[in-house]
Amino acid sequence: MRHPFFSLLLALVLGGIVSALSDRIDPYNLDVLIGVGINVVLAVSLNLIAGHTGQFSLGHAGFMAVGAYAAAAVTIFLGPRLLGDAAAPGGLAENALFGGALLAGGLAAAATGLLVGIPSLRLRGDYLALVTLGFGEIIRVLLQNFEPLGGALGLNGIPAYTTVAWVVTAGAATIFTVGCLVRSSYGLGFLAVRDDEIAASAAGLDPARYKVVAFTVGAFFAGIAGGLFGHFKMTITPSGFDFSRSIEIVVMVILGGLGNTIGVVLAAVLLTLLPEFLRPVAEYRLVLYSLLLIGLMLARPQGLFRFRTPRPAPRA
Amino acid sequence: MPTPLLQISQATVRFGGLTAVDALDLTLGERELVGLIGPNGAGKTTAFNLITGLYAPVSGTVSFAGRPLAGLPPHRIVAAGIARTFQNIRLFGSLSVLDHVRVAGNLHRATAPWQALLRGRAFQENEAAMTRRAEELLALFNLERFRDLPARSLPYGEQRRLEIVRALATRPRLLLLDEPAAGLNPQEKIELVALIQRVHREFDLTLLLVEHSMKVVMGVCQRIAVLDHGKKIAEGPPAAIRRDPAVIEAYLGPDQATALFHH
Amino acid sequence: MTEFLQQLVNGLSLGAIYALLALGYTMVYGVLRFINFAHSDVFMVGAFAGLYLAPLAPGGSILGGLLVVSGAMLASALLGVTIERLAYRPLRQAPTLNVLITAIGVSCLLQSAGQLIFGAAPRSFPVIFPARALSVGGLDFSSNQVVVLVSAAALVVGLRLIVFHTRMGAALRAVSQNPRAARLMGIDNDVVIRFTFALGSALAGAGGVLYAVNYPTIDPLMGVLPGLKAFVAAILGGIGSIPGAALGGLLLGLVETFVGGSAYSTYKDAIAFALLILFLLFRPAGLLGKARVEKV
Amino acid sequence: EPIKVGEIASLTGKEAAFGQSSHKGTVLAVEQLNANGGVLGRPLELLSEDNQSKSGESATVARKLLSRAKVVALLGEVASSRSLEMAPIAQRARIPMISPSSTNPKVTEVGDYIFRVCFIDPFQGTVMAKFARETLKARRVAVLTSVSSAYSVGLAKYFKERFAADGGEIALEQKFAEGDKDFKAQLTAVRAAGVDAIFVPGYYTEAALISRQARELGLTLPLFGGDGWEAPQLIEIGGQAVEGTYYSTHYSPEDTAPAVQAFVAAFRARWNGETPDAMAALGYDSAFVLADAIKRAGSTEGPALRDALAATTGFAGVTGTTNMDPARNASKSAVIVTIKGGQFKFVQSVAP
Amino acid sequence: MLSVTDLHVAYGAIQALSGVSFTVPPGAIVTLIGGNGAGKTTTLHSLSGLLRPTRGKISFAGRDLTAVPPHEIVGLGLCQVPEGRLVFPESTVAENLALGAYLRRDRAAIAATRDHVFELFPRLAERRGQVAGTLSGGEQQMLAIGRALMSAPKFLLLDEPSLGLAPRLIETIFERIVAINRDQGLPILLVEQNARLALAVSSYAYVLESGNIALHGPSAELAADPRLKAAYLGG
Ligand SMILES: Nc1ncnc2c1ncn2[C@@H]1O[C@H](COP(=O)(O)OP(=O)(O)OP(=O)(O)O)[C@@H](O)[C@H]1O
Ligand SMILES: Nc1ncnc2c1ncn2[C@@H]1O[C@H](COP(=O)(O)OP(=O)(O)OP(=O)(O)O)[C@@H](O)[C@H]1O
Ligand SMILES: [Mg+2]
Ligand SMILES: [Mg+2]
Repeated sequence: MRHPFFSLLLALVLGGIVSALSDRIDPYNLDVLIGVGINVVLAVSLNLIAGHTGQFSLGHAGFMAVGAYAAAAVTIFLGPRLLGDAAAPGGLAENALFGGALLAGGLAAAATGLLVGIPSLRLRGDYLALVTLGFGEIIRVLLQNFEPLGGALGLNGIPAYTTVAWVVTAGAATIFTVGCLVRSSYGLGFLAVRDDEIAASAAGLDPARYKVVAFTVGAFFAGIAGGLFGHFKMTITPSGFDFSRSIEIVVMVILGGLGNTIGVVLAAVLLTLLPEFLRPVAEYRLVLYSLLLIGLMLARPQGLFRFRTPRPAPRA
Repeated sequence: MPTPLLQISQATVRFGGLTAVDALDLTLGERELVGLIGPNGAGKTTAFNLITGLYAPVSGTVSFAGRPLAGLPPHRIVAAGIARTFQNIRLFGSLSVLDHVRVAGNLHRATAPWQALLRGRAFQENEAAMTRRAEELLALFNLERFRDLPARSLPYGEQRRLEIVRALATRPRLLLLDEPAAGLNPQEKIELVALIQRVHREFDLTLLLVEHSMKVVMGVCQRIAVLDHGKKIAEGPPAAIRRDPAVIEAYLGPDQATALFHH
Repeated sequence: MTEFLQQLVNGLSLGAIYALLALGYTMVYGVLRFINFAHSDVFMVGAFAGLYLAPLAPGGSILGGLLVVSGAMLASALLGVTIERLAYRPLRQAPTLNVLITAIGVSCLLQSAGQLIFGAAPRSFPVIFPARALSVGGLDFSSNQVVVLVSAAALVVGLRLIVFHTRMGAALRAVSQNPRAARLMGIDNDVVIRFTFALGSALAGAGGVLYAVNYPTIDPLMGVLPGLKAFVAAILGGIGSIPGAALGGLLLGLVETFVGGSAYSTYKDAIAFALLILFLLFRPAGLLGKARVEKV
Repeated sequence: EPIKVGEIASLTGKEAAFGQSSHKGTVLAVEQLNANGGVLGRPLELLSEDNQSKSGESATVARKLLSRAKVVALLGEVASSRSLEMAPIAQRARIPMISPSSTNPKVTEVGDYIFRVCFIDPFQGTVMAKFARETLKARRVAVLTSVSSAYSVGLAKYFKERFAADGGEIALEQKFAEGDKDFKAQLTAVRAAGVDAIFVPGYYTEAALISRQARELGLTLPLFGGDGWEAPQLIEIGGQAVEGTYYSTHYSPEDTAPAVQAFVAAFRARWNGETPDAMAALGYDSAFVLADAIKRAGSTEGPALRDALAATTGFAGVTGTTNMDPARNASKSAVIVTIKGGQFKFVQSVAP
Repeated sequence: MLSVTDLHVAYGAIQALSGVSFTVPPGAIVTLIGGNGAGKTTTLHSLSGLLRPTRGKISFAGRDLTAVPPHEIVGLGLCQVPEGRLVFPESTVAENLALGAYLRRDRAAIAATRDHVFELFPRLAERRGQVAGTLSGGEQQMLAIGRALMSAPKFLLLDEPSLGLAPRLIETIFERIVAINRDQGLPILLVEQNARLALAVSSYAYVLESGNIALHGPSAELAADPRLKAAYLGG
């Protein structure tokens, strides 16, 4: 990551190649691939909040829900008006609309993130976890009761705009943004706030600002992930964004190693693929999956993909 | 008389029924080097916490360079020019030594978050400048060999020094040091004295020092204030404090901790 | 007025169940400082243990009921101790968030294994305590609700006695505050932690059976929702505080009941959470939790 | 060479109880079909995939079944929201999909390849509204809806519309959420409202507990619901409290028709003595409706199969006689059942 | 009383002690001095069983301690005042002291010890109801020492007891340490940065450097040793 632009470029080229080939990829593989990408976005964005800034959050699925619904609302309700009948499927107009929808989803989620970030200024640890969980559940209940967006049945008939290219772009953008933020001297503040808030304020940093920024930026990308999810599955339901979805993302972040972007990306990939590989065992799938999860954590408590061991200090 | 740099007047801090700092008056002029001593639990650390905005006084005021500090959150007080170290070392365990200094440098060479994303020329230069300055500071304090190590893996004495460097990186006008010599051996204490004097001289700042090691306090301070039960019981030059009966009674002890164990 | 009183009774009996589960969360949290996600599934196993034990005890009598409850407590305690030994102890030195992951893993394991072993369909739970519908001054409730309230109250008092008036309790608090120093006092941390898990899990087991007695349908996922609610109750009460957990449970039960019986029942969970969030903003350490002191 | 049929069900997770029932019915049907020589002289191969009751998964496995296994048709899901996930994928691939028991009207609206073998909520809502007005002679009713269940919300909506249109009054509607087990708050509000009957559009798990708690609160009035109530556990859990409650369903295991009794016996023999519930019966019928269509089409090609399915008429299954209406919904009679002396008792059959 | 032979301890790849040997005879005060990171705390932690040596032998009162768990070591009477105080922050002063006597059962005797501790540190008596986490640094140090005394130890390990204490209090504490040693014959292993003080109260001293014993001898001799003067006695 010495040259973030370089890696961004690399990711985009890679994405280009894959999407050029995407017609030839088996739809199931493509589905899994896109699922992986969406989870990468989710995990890396949660990593900014929980890993880098140390704000344990159990409400990431809530941000995702806001993004998914907002983006879907844009394409379903505004789309036909903006595009008219003439727009070619997969054409520029459609992609522009989708870009706009994703942005709307991201911004809506970011606004929610800002709102959730505020209690984090007063609360810590498990109390904050409860509040984020609560926010996620409130969002779910509100969506369940909001008939214009489908209520409990969910919103269906969302156009299938999500392509591999979009997902790769979003993934690269998330990793790039989080990576750049954290790697700047500004972003060191996130880590400082995580390690010791009092010391951080003694170093002239405003812990409150860092936390709110982390929540807002993290929620933004979760919202984008939600938009991608909705426009891929074509149907979204409030119950799909419940507490257990948040937990899944938390597991990716912790297993990958809090604050370790590459580890978190790899963990997201692994944990998305694992259940697919376990399909042949049918009903035993979840049993095996949980055993593996426990086993992995016991085998690598430092995070699955943290390989650097701390160097000893030279003796004085 | 010019406005003093720091002026605490009649400040009182209470915890429940306990008055930890009691109607304290303390004035520091520009570039002074003052010691704050007193028995354990006298209220020295509390006074630091009062100045740095961690505790609010129930009465009295603290003002810095003529400006009252009441209501300012701790990071704003740092921005105003007051930095500190902690009695129990508080470093960012996972950050490297260099990053400790860089992050504190934010106060003066802040880059906005979006600049970090665009990575333009100005940003690159700014980052480079910050790193350079951080490295200079580390070199000055002989910490450059630990540059990339996480702070928690440093030996104790070096951690203490790193805390001072982090505080200096915020470019304070007033530096508060809380027991910097605790846990150091006699040799290291001598080095610390030299270090404090150098910081005072070269960084052009005012220092307030809490310390139980009389060797250090008497060696470097121009003036010493003594607290007991939250009250100031004496103030003056080291030589006078050393002889002050009230100070001997409350703090130094009759033999002034000289070798007394002759068995 | 009758409606209000009736809702009060309803709320208290629902809250008592949350309280029972919340006590277990708080116990384990108090010592190990982590949320034991598997707690709600130990609760489920407790209920199933009750189901299988019930035919062995005289049905519908106080003695029979108590026997079933004790058996389920024993089974749950064993399970809790086993989980601690296999999934948590190896991570004693690791950050608590890692333990959280194995806890989530264990929870998922118990649920999915439960679906395989017990079947996914709900099972009806037999009558183990004498069941009677009671009616006092227009207020209707069942004897089972009384059993739950009385047990919850007894357990709170019992737990407080253990934690504050026994040597084990003192050791427990010591380990929770500073495990390393506790060892230097001559405390065997492993024994203390095992004890905590046994006790906490036994509580969950008792909770499971009492829950099943009150809502006689049990299934392998029955712990999820009450577990979540109890987690909320434990934090609301101030996590680590025993009376706090009990109070938090009761409060949550009352809020849910009053909202659930109102015109806004649609938003029941949302309103309950919103109230909790507001409450925590004003009392960041919960009802009875002590704000963590940090001397700088 | 076997004919591959895909099935998507919630075999694990929150709604595994329903998913497994339906799955067991489908498996039994396929086994019976194969024992009788298969279809078009070829055996059927059922490829079942689990979606963990999770949203998003059904779409993935639908793609997997279609692209990897090249199945000729998809069977599933119980829950309407998950059927709605599979439907657009089946529709785009031009492979017919049959939902056994999703009663929400939206499911088949996705496209002309989407079918179901159950009636839909507007019909059921109408049936129960009429029943309440005419048979129960209820004037004021209370409705207890699960807000997190699309099924419950949908059924409640159609019931309320029709009941009000028939001159009844919805005295109040109380809501609860999935997984709730304490309904006393809502029931206390109902008690205070003074109604003639309580409509509970929901599943048997909830209905049994609601009935019990209503009785504990001294409410003796009749409760009634929809096909979600249909399961032997209703009586097991509800005990005395469900006596005198009513619900509409697709089928009753107490039905003395030989076909039904043969099915119940076969099901018990195959699955450890379990009594099949409505989901199982519908899962069973969905496979037979598909087999019937393949036979008539003489082919397993998507469009041909689609046309044959659309032409299904007078198909006699264990859940009654199925006629596909133009909107690809099964138009079939609803059965109203009551509980008396700890037994399910047939009350009446309501034709569409 | 206590003898350590060829002790090796490592933190993962970091070798902290490599072959440390020393003995503490019954009734003696022996001191261990050395610079930062020399391995003093590591040594004490190994004695208390908090760290497991990779090699070497620790024997105490004729028993091999190398595989005994910490709580049993405390049960044998080997008690440590740890570096960094390690008080129980949310418990009160009185509760902290009570935990110090965790393994004792004789209530009257415990009360008597507590009165002794309060006599030694009147400040603790004043603050018996304050939670330990809010005590000042020095007050916490007093509490840590007091808590160790509460166990009625048969052998005391002190890790930098003077850290953060006011000069007057250091005097008092060292006087008291000497007195306890003299009156009760309590053997003490003292780790101190303040080498001058440590040498003044001890009879024998070991100098630890980078995980090895670099020097040892009777304290009085070492106090005059020029090799020590430069590094540890401050010229
Ligand atoms: N948060 C708090 N709550 C209650 N009492 C407190 C709190 N902080 C400090 N005190 C008490 O206030 C008094 C002053 O404490 P302070 O830490 O200022 O002492 P100090 O002079 O720095 O002592 P030392 O030299 O031991 O560090 C002490 O008696 C301490 O117990
Ligand atoms: N937990 C640890 N992990 C890794 N290395 C450690 C750890 N604790 C100590 N060390 C290393 O072991 C060596 C000895 O440390 P120790 O704490 O025993 O020294 P000490 O003599 O007590 O020093 P001080 O005077 O600073 O207390 C040092 O190099 C230190 O860096
Ligand atoms: Mg202090
Ligand atoms: Mg040490």
